[in-house]
Amino acid sequence: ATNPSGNNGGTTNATCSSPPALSKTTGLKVGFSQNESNGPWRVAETKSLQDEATKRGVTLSISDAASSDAKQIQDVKNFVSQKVDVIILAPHTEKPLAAAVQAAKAACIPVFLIDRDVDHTLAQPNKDYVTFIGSDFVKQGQRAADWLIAKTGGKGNVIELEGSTGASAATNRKKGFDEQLAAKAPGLKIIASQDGDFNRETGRKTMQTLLQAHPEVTAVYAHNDEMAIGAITALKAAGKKPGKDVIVVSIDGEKDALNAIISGELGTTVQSSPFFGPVTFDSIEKYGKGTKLDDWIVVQDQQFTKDNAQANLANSF
Amino acid sequence: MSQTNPLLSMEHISKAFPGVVALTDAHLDVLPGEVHALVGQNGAGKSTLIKVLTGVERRDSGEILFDGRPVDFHSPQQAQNNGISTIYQEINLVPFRSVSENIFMGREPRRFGLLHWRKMHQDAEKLLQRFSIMIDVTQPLMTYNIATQQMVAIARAVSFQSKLVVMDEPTSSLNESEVATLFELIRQLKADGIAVIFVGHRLDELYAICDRVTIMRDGQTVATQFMHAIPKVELVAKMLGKALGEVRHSQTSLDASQHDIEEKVLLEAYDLRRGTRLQGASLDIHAGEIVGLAGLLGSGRSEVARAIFGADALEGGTVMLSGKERHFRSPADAIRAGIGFCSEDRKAEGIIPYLSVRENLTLAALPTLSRYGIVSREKQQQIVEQFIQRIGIKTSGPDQLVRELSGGNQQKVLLARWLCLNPKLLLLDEPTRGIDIGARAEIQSLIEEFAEKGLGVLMISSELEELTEGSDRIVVLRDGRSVATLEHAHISENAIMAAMAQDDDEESPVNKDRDEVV
Amino acid sequence: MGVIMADIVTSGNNRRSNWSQGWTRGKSALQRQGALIALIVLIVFGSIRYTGFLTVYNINSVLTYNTTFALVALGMAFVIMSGGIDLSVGSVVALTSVVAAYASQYGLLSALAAAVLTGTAIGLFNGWVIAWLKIPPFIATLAMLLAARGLALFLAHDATVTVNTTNDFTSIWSNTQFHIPIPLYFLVFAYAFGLIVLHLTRFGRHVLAVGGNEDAARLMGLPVERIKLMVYAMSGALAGIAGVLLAAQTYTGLPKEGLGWELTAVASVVVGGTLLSGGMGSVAATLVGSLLLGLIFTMLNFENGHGFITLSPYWQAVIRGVFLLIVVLLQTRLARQKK
Amino acid sequence: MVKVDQVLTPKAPATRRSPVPERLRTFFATYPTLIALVLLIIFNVIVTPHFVSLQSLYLNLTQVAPTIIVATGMTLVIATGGIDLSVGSLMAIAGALAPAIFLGKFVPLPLDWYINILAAFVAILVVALFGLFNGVLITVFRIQPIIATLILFIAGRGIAQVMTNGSIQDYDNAGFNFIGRGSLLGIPFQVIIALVVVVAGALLVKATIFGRYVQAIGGNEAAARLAGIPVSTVKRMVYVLSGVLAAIAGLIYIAVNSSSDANQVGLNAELDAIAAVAVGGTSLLGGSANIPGTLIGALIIQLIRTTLISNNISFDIAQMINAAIILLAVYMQRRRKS
Ligand SMILES: Nc1ncnc2c1ncn2[C@@H]1O[C@H](COP(=O)(O)OP(=O)(O)OP(=O)(O)O)[C@@H](O)[C@H]1O
Ligand SMILES: Nc1ncnc2c1ncn2[C@@H]1O[C@H](COP(=O)(O)OP(=O)(O)OP(=O)(O)O)[C@@H](O)[C@H]1O
Ligand SMILES: [Mg+2]
Ligand SMILES: [Mg+2]
Repeated sequence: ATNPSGNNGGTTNATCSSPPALSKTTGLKVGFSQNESNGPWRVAETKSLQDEATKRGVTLSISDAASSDAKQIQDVKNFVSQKVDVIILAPHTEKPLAAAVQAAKAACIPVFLIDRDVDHTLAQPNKDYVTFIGSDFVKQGQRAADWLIAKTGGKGNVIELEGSTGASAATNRKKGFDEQLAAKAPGLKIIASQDGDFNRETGRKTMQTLLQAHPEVTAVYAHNDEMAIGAITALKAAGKKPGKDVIVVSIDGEKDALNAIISGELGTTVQSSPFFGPVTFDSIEKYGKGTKLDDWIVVQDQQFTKDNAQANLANSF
Repeated sequence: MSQTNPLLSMEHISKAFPGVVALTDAHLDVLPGEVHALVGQNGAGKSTLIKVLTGVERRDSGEILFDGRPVDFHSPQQAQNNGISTIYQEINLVPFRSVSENIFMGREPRRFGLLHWRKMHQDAEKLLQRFSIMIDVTQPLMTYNIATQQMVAIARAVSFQSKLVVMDEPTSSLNESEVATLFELIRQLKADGIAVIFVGHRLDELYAICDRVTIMRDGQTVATQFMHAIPKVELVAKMLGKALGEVRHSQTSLDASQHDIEEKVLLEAYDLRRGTRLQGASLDIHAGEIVGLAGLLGSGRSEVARAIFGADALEGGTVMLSGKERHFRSPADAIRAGIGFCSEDRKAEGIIPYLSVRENLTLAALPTLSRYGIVSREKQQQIVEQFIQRIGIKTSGPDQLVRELSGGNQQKVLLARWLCLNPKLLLLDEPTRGIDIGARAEIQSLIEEFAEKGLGVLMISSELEELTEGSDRIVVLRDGRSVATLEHAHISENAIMAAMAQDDDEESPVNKDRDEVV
Repeated sequence: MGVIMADIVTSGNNRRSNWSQGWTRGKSALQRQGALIALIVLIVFGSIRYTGFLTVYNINSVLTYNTTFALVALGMAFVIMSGGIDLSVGSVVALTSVVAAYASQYGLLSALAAAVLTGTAIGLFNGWVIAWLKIPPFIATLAMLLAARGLALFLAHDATVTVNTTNDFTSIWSNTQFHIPIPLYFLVFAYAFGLIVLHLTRFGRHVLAVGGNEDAARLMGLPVERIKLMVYAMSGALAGIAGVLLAAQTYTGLPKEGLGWELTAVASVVVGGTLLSGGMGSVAATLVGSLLLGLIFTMLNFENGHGFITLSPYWQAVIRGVFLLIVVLLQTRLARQKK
Repeated sequence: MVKVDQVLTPKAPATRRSPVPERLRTFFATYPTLIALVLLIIFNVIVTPHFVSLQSLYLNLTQVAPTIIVATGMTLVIATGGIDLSVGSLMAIAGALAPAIFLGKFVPLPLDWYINILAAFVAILVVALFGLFNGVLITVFRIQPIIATLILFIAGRGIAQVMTNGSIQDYDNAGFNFIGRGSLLGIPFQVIIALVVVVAGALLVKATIFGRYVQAIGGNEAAARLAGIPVSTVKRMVYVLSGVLAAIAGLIYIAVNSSSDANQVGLNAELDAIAAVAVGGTSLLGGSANIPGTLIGALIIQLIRTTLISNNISFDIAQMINAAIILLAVYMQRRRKS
């Protein structure tokens, strides 16, 4: 009974190649659906796409879903109404945005997913959408864990500050980190794990509170730099020395984090690059020329430590 | 009559509110088809007794027998279903809704399960015609004046075909003619064997319509008698709990409104105009003079007062205070100039229910009671206590919430709010509405007393008797215009009625009623 | 005699009622138009300025998308007319979408039933707390805003819940009947129902009475408590339907969706000219208000696509605020003028 | 049956207990909340590890200070029968403005103590104007408070984000951060500010004409106007005050983090504040203002939060418990509506 197009009686010819072909390569009209614009990471991502678009003379129209799946689907449908040539979609969550992908497909508009994938049971790459361009969140978690294990010799009490409950980045970064610890260093115990909502203030407050319940903490793992910086503020306020009494590790690689590494307060941050501009538009061009793209174009992330932080300040955000 | 069983008998009823004992061992019995008066000072417990009967308030102890069966109503609705319909003291209708909806609320006529609007409107019109009120029943109630609203409330209550109709001060906002129509109706009810409990403060009305009277004081029943068997003075004496002598004295002191009016004109208002409600009203008030303002409902009396006070903006005309022309943009201006105003609508425009008697009484005086914006508690307390005992406000203390006071006592607090400012000019819109005869005498002599000191008073009242007794001069309004001014000698109820109704017929409905009594 | 006198009073009253007929009727009518005018202006402007704006596809997508909001706003309208407010609707939509997602495996009808029942239950609880525990609606439903959200996250284990896409469940969103998307039928029927309830049933009038003067309503023998209970239940039920549509639209139960919907709904109702103080209100105008506030998002997207200027999401927020201001002002103006 | 001229033996007039005087009444209104607070503390002492420590006292007080400040303003607004949804956004505006000034975004300025004061002052002033905007919408254009303040609730944060382009303003300004991080005689400075605000607010309500007017307006606006109270002026002042206090809270907020994120500053502050006011026993119907109650209300809400986090209760359950406690607290001191 389901009409997978998820599109209400819209008059669109369902007969188009899957994934929909990209007719032209020049004078493209591209729609980019951002899911929210909170925090430096999203801002950097949007900026990167915008700059690249202007560089290549592509007209890019941006919509912001304000963290609402329903609105993001609608934003994509608005792009369909406007008959854009390509849609770049940064899904808010994995399953719901499959509907957006389907809507675009029904209108024969190729979709490029960036930074988060959609659920493959509902929409497949190289069929419903062209490809997914993004990092491997589980791997990021593992790398953070590996560094921490090496640094602490596999002993200590860890407090984990989770990203927004339900976000795939949060779930997978937790998965990667927790499993790695369990496997490689049972001596590193996670004594508390709480939602820090990916932002500095909540990170700080949560850390303060957890700190006062668990003074025995020796390490902090934050799912992003913002929360890590909040945690460092909390530690200092509690008279602890971040970097000495308590080791802090996190993910993202934003400028403040690198500065914190340089000043020795932050141990490491695994990069999760927001600079999708170049790679995305390269892929679009390739696809326009008829090249078949991989299902997942994995973004290669660096890792920043005391050794390379200074050097990389430039390509942080 | 005495062998017929009472329709209603309430025995040993007592009820206490937090901090106040409203009823202690009150009794009331009503015979089928009689009109039973319930009288008492403000705060005597009349309304409470009624609320206990109809299940609005739960009694602490006592029996209620209705139709021979002991009853204990948990809600007005239950009382209603058992044949007791009630008109409560404050008009309790829904202003936004149409007149007919208000009348049939809860039992709207339906067809195929859906409302039958046409029938509802027709029935409403028919019903109101019994009161010779012809208004557009599809209009929101709030578009009509308080009197009309009161009539609608009465119509609603009567339309229930109940065995007993309770009326708590139904006439307090009606004028003579409407009172007459109401009495006609009560007689019809009586003829149909329906009993009526009639709460009121206007003794003439009681004598005109009631068969028996129950007198209450301090939450107790002091006497139940045949209306005609008890002379006015004795009735009052029982109400107030005073010896006959005292009362006679206080009664006569009413008419002694002879005091010297100063030469200098305090207020001159020329040709006041505002929309359709005010079309050129003029009057002047000398210092120390009490000017009565008479007129039918809707004649614009309130509007005159409100306009002078700056509560409603004037569209035309001039207001001069002690010789200087003034344009009051807000009540605040007028108050600073020494004017006070008591609205006719105590509940909506007077009291601030959840503030204490103290705060309510001193509200307008606060600026004078404070330095650098800090209110002086002592001064406040001083004034409040002074006025509580001076005009006998029945309250458990300055800290009692004003909403807990009886209707009449709330009104006294509002008067005190202005008197404590000792203003030059006081505008009183129905100041004694719902105030018992004792308190009324006090208030009137109070007004007299302040007038002696040079206070000018504009007194709006629907009670001609009060106007004729109380005022030195009477201005009559019709359709927003001042149509007559009656000086001392010419002041008489008939003269006023003639002027305001533009009608030379000597006989007034009130006299008619009186004739039957005497 | 009395009659003669009364006739004079009467004539006064008639004059008065004619005189006043103007502002009471005209007022509410004009207030409705306030939103309507704005809506029409917006549509005309959009059709002229943007390509692809006035297309079947776009009209359908905008209407279906706003159906959920409109349903919630309808419930809110009744709550507000009764003199209350329901801040929990956003969370209830989220919760019911989760419930619907779980129930979707048993087919559309059972999912619909489950979600609507959940919404109704929540509404009944709100009503009970407000009517019997005498806790102000603002607080009672504020608490439910937190609780329902928590419950939604709890049931969904902090993640989204997949719906069954193999049976008829998602058809409630994606199918069409006579080329008209199913959700629009819900929209039309719900509002038709609302109109009838408000104007042709005792319940509707009693809601207005309770909102207009609760004490009076009680003394007139209306079952005030029960009326309130039903009003909040109705709001919950409608939020439940919205939840089902949401789940069908997104293939998931979304425990984090519906943030701030309560305020959008309140705004829609007020923009429609309903008094927040209760006792007066319009169902039809609520629909207009809700579409109006929904359309502004689409407009902003199209404006960005227009390529003339690119509005950052931040500017969009500012513009939405200003827009709300303009509409509300327009309305009070119109209301004032007549008065 | 009916005895004509029966005179019941008149009893002595009923003795009347005097009701609890006003002060006591407000105290009793506060009382159940006090109990709740004490219970919460006891619970924590027993259950929460390391609860009894200066550390945790400091932590709770500093975390709640901004809420207390905002809630005090909200109490007055609610007392006039209004509501202010815009406080969170106003916090964000103040938080975005101050750094922009002392970082010399508008005009290059030396980073000096008086510049900090200037920055704070200007930020507060500008936000005060936004508060006035609310007041004008409500008094001049007669827009219902929820909607009037909803406008800035939506647009206000947008304005702050536009000013900062949505990016986080990091700065290094120990002098300015003193309001958030510094302390006098061991007491955190922000806590001192909060206490000053509460005491001032309480006095305002208790002792001044303004306080009386606020409550009178909330109690019966028409009557207040006829009693010569400058209703519109008082209302505008209340919304300005609410704005000013929101601004102060916003400045503290950014000073604590030494950075300003327009997306985050004051998020949901309005809900916290309203909850604090309600839990504190001020009727949302207007007509009364119980500032001490609001203080306690804020403390309770803060304590619930810490209790739940430090006992590792997950967010979803926490929400439900939160709701339950708010309902309970309000239920314990609800006032019978007339
Ligand atoms: N809700 C209440 N709470 C506390 N006290 C009350 C309440 N209602 C009435 N009272 C008190 O009970 C007493 C009786 O009040 P009631 O209204 O019955 O007097 P009344 O005879 O109707 O006076 P009036 O003629 O002015 O209407 C008064 O002292 C009043 O203060
Ligand atoms: N058409 C109307 N629309 C709104 N209010 C009305 C209308 N007609 C009368 N009123 C209100 O009803 C009341 C009575 O009308 P008005 O004041 O003109 O007569 P009045 O002589 O003052 O009678 P009263 O002394 O009973 O007020 C007034 O307070 C007025 O505000
Ligand atoms: Mg009474
Ligand atoms: Mg009048």
